[in-house]
Amino acid sequence: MNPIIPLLILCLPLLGFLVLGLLGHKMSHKAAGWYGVLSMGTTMVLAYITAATYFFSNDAAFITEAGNRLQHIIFNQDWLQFTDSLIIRLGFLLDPISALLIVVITTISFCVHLYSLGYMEGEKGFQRYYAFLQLFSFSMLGLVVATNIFQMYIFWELVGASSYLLIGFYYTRPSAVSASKKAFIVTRFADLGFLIGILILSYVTGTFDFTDFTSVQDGSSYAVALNTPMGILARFQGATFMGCSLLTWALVLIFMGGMGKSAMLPLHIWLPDAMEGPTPVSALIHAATMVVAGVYLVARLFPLYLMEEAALMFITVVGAITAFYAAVVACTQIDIKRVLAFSTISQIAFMMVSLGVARPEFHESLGYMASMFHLFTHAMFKALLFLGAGALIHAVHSNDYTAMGGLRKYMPITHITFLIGCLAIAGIPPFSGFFSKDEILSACYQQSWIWGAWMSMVAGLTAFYMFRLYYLIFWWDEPDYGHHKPHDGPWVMSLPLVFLAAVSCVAGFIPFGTLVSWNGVPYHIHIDWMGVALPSIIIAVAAIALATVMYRKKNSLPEKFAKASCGLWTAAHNRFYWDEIYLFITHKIIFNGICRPIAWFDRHIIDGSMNGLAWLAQRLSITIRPLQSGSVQAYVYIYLFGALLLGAITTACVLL
Amino acid sequence: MEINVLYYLLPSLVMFCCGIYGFLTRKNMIAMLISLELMLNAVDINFTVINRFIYPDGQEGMFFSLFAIAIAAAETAMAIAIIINLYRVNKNVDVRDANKLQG
Amino acid sequence: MFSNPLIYFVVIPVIMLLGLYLSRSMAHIRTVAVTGSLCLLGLSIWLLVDYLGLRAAGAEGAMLYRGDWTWFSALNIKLSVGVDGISIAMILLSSIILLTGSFASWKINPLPKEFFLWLILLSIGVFGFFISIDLFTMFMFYEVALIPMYLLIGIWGTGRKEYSAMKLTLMLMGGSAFLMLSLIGIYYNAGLDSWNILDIAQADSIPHSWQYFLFPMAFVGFGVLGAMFPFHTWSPDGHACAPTAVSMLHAGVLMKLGGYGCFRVAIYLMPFAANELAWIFLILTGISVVYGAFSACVQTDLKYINAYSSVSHCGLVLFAILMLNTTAMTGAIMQMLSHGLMTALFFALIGMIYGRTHTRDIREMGGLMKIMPFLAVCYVIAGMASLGLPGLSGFVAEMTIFVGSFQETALLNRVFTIIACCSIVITAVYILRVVGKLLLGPVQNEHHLELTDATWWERTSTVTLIICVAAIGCFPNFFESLIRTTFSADIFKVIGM
Amino acid sequence: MDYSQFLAMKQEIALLAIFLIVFLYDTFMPKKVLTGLSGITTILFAAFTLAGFGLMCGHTESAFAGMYVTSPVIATIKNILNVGVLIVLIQSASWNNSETQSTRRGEFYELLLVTLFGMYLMISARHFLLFVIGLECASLPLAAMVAFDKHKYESHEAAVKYMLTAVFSSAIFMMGLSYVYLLTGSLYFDTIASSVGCLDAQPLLIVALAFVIAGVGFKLSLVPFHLWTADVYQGAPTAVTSYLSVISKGSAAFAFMVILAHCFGSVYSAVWEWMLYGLIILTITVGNLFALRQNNMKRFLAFSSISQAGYIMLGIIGNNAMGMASLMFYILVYIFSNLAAFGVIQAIENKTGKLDMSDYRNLYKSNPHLAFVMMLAMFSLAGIPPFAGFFSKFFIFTGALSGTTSVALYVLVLIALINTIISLYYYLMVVKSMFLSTEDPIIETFRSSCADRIGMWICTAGVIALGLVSYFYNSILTLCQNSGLLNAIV
Repeated sequence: MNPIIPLLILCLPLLGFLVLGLLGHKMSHKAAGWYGVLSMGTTMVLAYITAATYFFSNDAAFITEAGNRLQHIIFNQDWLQFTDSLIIRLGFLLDPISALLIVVITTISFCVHLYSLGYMEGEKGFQRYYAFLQLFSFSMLGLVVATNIFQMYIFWELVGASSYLLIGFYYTRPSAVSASKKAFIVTRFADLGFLIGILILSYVTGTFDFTDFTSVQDGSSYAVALNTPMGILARFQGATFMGCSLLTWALVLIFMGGMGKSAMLPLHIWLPDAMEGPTPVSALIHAATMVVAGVYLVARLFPLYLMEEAALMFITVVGAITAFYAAVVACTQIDIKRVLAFSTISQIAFMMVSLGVARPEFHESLGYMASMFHLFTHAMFKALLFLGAGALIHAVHSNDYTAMGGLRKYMPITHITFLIGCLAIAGIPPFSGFFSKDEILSACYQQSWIWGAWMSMVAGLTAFYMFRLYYLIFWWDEPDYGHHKPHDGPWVMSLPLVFLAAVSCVAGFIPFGTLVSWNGVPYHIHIDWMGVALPSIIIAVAAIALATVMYRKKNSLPEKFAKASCGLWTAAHNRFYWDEIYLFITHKIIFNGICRPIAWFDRHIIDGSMNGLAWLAQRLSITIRPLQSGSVQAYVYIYLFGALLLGAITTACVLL
Repeated sequence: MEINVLYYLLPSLVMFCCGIYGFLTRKNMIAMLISLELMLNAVDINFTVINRFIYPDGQEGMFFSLFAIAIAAAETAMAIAIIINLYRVNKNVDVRDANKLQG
Repeated sequence: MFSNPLIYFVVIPVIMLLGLYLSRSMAHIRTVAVTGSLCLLGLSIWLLVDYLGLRAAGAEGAMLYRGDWTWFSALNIKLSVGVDGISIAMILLSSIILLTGSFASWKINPLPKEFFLWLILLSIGVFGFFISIDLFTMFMFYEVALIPMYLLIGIWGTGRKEYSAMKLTLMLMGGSAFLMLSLIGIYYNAGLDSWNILDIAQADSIPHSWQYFLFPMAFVGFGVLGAMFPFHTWSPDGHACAPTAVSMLHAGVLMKLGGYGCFRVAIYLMPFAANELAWIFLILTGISVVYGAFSACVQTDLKYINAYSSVSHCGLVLFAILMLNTTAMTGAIMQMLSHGLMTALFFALIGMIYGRTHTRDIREMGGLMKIMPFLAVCYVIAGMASLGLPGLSGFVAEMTIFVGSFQETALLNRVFTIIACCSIVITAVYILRVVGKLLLGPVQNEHHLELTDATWWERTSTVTLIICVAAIGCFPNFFESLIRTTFSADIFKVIGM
Repeated sequence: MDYSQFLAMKQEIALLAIFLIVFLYDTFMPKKVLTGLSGITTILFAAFTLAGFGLMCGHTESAFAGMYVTSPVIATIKNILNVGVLIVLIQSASWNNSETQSTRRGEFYELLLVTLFGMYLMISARHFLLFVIGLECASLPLAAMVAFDKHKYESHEAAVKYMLTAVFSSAIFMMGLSYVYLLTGSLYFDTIASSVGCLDAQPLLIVALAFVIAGVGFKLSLVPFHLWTADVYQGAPTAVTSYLSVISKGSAAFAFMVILAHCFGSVYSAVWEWMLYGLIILTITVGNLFALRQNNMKRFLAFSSISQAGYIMLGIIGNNAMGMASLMFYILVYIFSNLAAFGVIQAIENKTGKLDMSDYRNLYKSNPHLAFVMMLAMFSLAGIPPFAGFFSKFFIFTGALSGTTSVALYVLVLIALINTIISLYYYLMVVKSMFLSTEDPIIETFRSSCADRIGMWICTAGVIALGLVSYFYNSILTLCQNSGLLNAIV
């Protein structure tokens, strides 16, 4: 494949960032905005071309005769050489998941660019906003097409930084500043794990390249690097650390990076706060693209993870707990963006669990495919929900549902599209969420009924809180909107909503299995209607019904419910006090318990000892001052004493 | 009783020590000068005796004594002059008063 | 003698000194300073290009542009010059920072002439140090670079400048006391009657028992300048009180003398002891890295924050050098470059902000992004470079160090590598803390609203540095290969690298 | 007696000739031309100094049955001293031409020349009789010079202290000599050297040596024999102080080296290496500690010179040619650096009478050139490159460690090096008060006299050039390596 198009996919957003960043203040808002939209639009088209070429061209580089998809490196440029074998390269790896992701990213990004034209209209720093969006898109694209783990890390960091910049876009608002800081530092902490994981992995294998880790060997399955899967294992054998093999450590630490970006418990705390950013940003970064980077990372290294049962187990457990936790919290939040944020956490946890339960022996790792499928559908409907929320916020100038209610009359487009989003996420057929979630659930059931039941329950909660949100916004009780009745946004805002809603309606019918599977072997999805699908539909409908009862009309049921829950509701409302715990750890323990003592130690002990030396010299100088008493006889006395002592000591030393 | 060299050297050492003692304890500078003379003379005795009793071949010790006597005289003269100078200012020759410079 | 290009790195500053002596007005002084630094920069760029050309043409030898002129024939002390990739990188760094420093002190007051005289004298020391390969001349230049600091801080500084200047000078001289003894010891115990680094390294003839004695002294001697824990306390006070250009030059270049010296003298000449005793200093430098970062977290003075961050970053340099492998050392040199540029940028910006707000206390400022967007954006970029954002220089340097360090299998190395890695998180904490308090948020002080953004000379200074930081960050392979030319030389096979 | 032996003493005789000319001029010329005395003396002495350089390429000669020796090395050290004296003469010119000095002008020069003659004898002596004569000749007139400021009480007190301690010290010294004589039967250095070798380290020898070291250490002001130094330096007229601090000390250092290395060379490692070891540490440290809190510039430099003496001793403790050369070089550099400082002090004292460090505040603003020279002097004394002091310090350390594998010596050098930090502190204090202070200067702007400026120019040139121009050290080292003295040492 001609490398120009992939290269352009990366370069256009970068160029956009540089142009808007350096020259943006000379441009008008309109020019800057449209430049950004066009740049992203072009990128999107190019990404579609690339993906289409990969999936449908039947080129031998991409697909074997037997129809197995291959990994293909389009270009790979040396960037930094560490040792002879450890080289960071910047390149473009095309395989099913990267092709999928570039489509997702460019689509959502384009929608957000377009949407922002309306949403951000007249904001100060409009050009800056677009520059950051472009930077983010560049970084995210670079991340997904990484040919080696270090390239991924590089873009991983860039993604974090651009997320920081975008969350803190309203930089005069202290809450935005602290949210952006929190997001950066929490993900940085996770990245530390990622980095150490990379160090361990690369030290043992002597390579960064994904293709070395996970290459197609015989057309039927991915094999692990360095000739045989056992080869790498052998290198890890014997080397254990604290009871776990090095491979486990490496994989768990790498997953830690994913936990940070994907907001898994306990590193999830930054995501709800990140909603301080402009809402389109939340849609782009904190719902559809960046937060799934963790899932993508695990998927990317999936063949490696397969070798370590413990690591996969860890992923599953973390994912399952997070999914439940986030769903419960989402039921109690007031801020609509926070509800969506927790819902995002929960949905990503779904993907993680799905990856965690995937095994080649169960249906050719159905979980892997399901996870990617859900990633795709979730990106679409979650972006839709966020953009819808953005339209609402744009209309009522508040984030809280208490300021909304009965909006279905005023904002019909938003209402319909939002409803579609809610149906999709709740898993009601024929919307896309149903299909992907169904695959995840069946993957869970294949592993163990415990996971299946657990995740079904979470799915039910999902349906409940989404419809709670839906009713509270669009039904419930109508507050006094004053003279300016809320209304739908301009077309640039509505168009993306409609488009994404349309996608959410039909995406479920994509034969996803033939495109994406863990080893490139195509595979046909079939829905287990009786075993999995029907029960889950029933659960979802029941949950929706419950939500309808509780929230459709203004009533006191929710309040009574909250009171009856013996504090559970308050705890959930306060997100189970995770933030307070973190605040305690960072402020009380790290800041006051480590940093301050160290600073004190430095000033008083280390520096004090240096000053002490000076003081000592001065002190000594004063102490010996009486020697110079001014009296000749004292001088001579010392002279004589000195001479005799000199003789005596030397004699003693020589003779003894 | 044979007169051993030690019979000379020990008294001269005693004399030397007396000189030192006097130098350290007298408050009058003239008295201190006298003590110094005592010390220098002890040295002279030493040289002469050593030459006479132990190394009778050469004359080095004797000559040294001669020169030392001359030097001692010069030193005394010099010292007296300076002490008189100080006396003009201080109106006494107490060494305890000569301690303005210190520290 | 004058046919050797390296000599001009000393000759040009000397001519600048003369020019300054004859200057009669501020304009003259600026002309001399800027022209001279431009000449130096041009020369170093030419040197870089020519050096790479020579290497590409297959030039052998550990050092190129060798020149030897006997000085004290009796002791065989020579004025020996020569450069390899590392020295060239350092020379380039120094000339960039000298130039930007000159711009940053455009309006220095009072006594501008004297200020530049001392600054240039300092640069003579720096350049001389980097081109020398004779222990004596190297040490001489090293000390030449130290002493102007006293006056530069003492006269043109702020705050407790007299105390800080004295502390800095005495501590650094304390280091050089150890160093001098070590150098004399090396000379005698190598038994070659030569002060030439290459000869001594090639012969590797210092008895092992002596290496145990001399290596720590040399390392501590240079380590003091490299702000190694626990000898770093001159750094916060010194930097905090120094005038802008001096902070830039000192943190940017002078502290690199420490790292460079540790590498070029301590480890290069005494590989045995380096292997045996590295663990002690690994612990100390490892502590430096984290300790400096933690300390930076609670400081409220901008310069203190940056000084502690320098302790952390320079600790990483020494840390990497002690890993004794090519990758980590390459990383160390890159980190020197990177830290030099970025910390100079930091100090330049802090100086500019301080010049406007007359405070460096972050509690008294806020929302500067709104008031002086240019400086604020530059500050954010510097911060991002410092916390290791890819695309800027900090990332490549740190990653090279971490990857290199991780290749060492000893448990201690491993543990401290991981501890050092933690610094990337702590760095993020204190950088973002400053950025958040200083630049973002609402405007704290109403009076600040009237302040102006950067002037053209300030822009020149900062933009130059940012371009350099970004250049290293985006095209690291170029610098990496430049540095690698050094390690390909025979001499390192002696060390066993 | 062969009177031609006197020809070996060319420098001494020429010096005496100058002395005679000055004396006669001073005695017989009419009053009104006496003001020219300083000029005449300086010019004569300059010519003498220049002529002295011719002797450096001569060869070893001895006279009076080996009591007196001269050689290129000895001529060199004498020339070094001559240069110092010349600078002192130039710097003291304006003081000497002042009204208060009008009646005593001649005496100053005469006494000074006589002390210099004594120092020559000390340096050239190879017999203790001649050495003692030289020693006394060098110290007695100095007492008179210290007492020169007739109207100042301090001057007299200083003279009394100097006199009494000097005589006491020479008594001790001669007592020590008498025991050396007792043990060896001779006062010739050569004979002593050969007999001491067979003596082993007897207690009596050690005590005798301790007394001898005390006696010479007094002149060098080694701790604990140094206590007179500060008081005398402070009390004496500044011209005399500068003379005392460099010339007297320089000659004593060389003589000390000859005695230790030549006479007692065979008990080097057994006895005096360790004595000196302790003395050096004490001298450097105590001198530094006292200097820390001085305010009077002369007193401050007195303590600084004490600690410098300790550094000079490092050249002896190595007991080798390089140490010897380094010692001579150190003296040379020390002369220039210290005289630069004294030149400034003297210029300021003559104009304003100010002597305190606190009076020097912001001197750079009122008298930039003086402040600059003072700063160079301080940097050089502290051993900061590229000034000469750095080189002399470096070489003295190199000399001390040359050819040794003794860790103890390394430790000694380390202690000395650490002490340089303390010394740097107080030297910088002077710089601080001159440059860093922002208050108004106390000393007003003035134009120093022509002679002062010449003196300072010479010193500045020396401070800058002596180190950077390798010729000086190289030639001294070459001379030392070829000298006969060294053969006796090694």
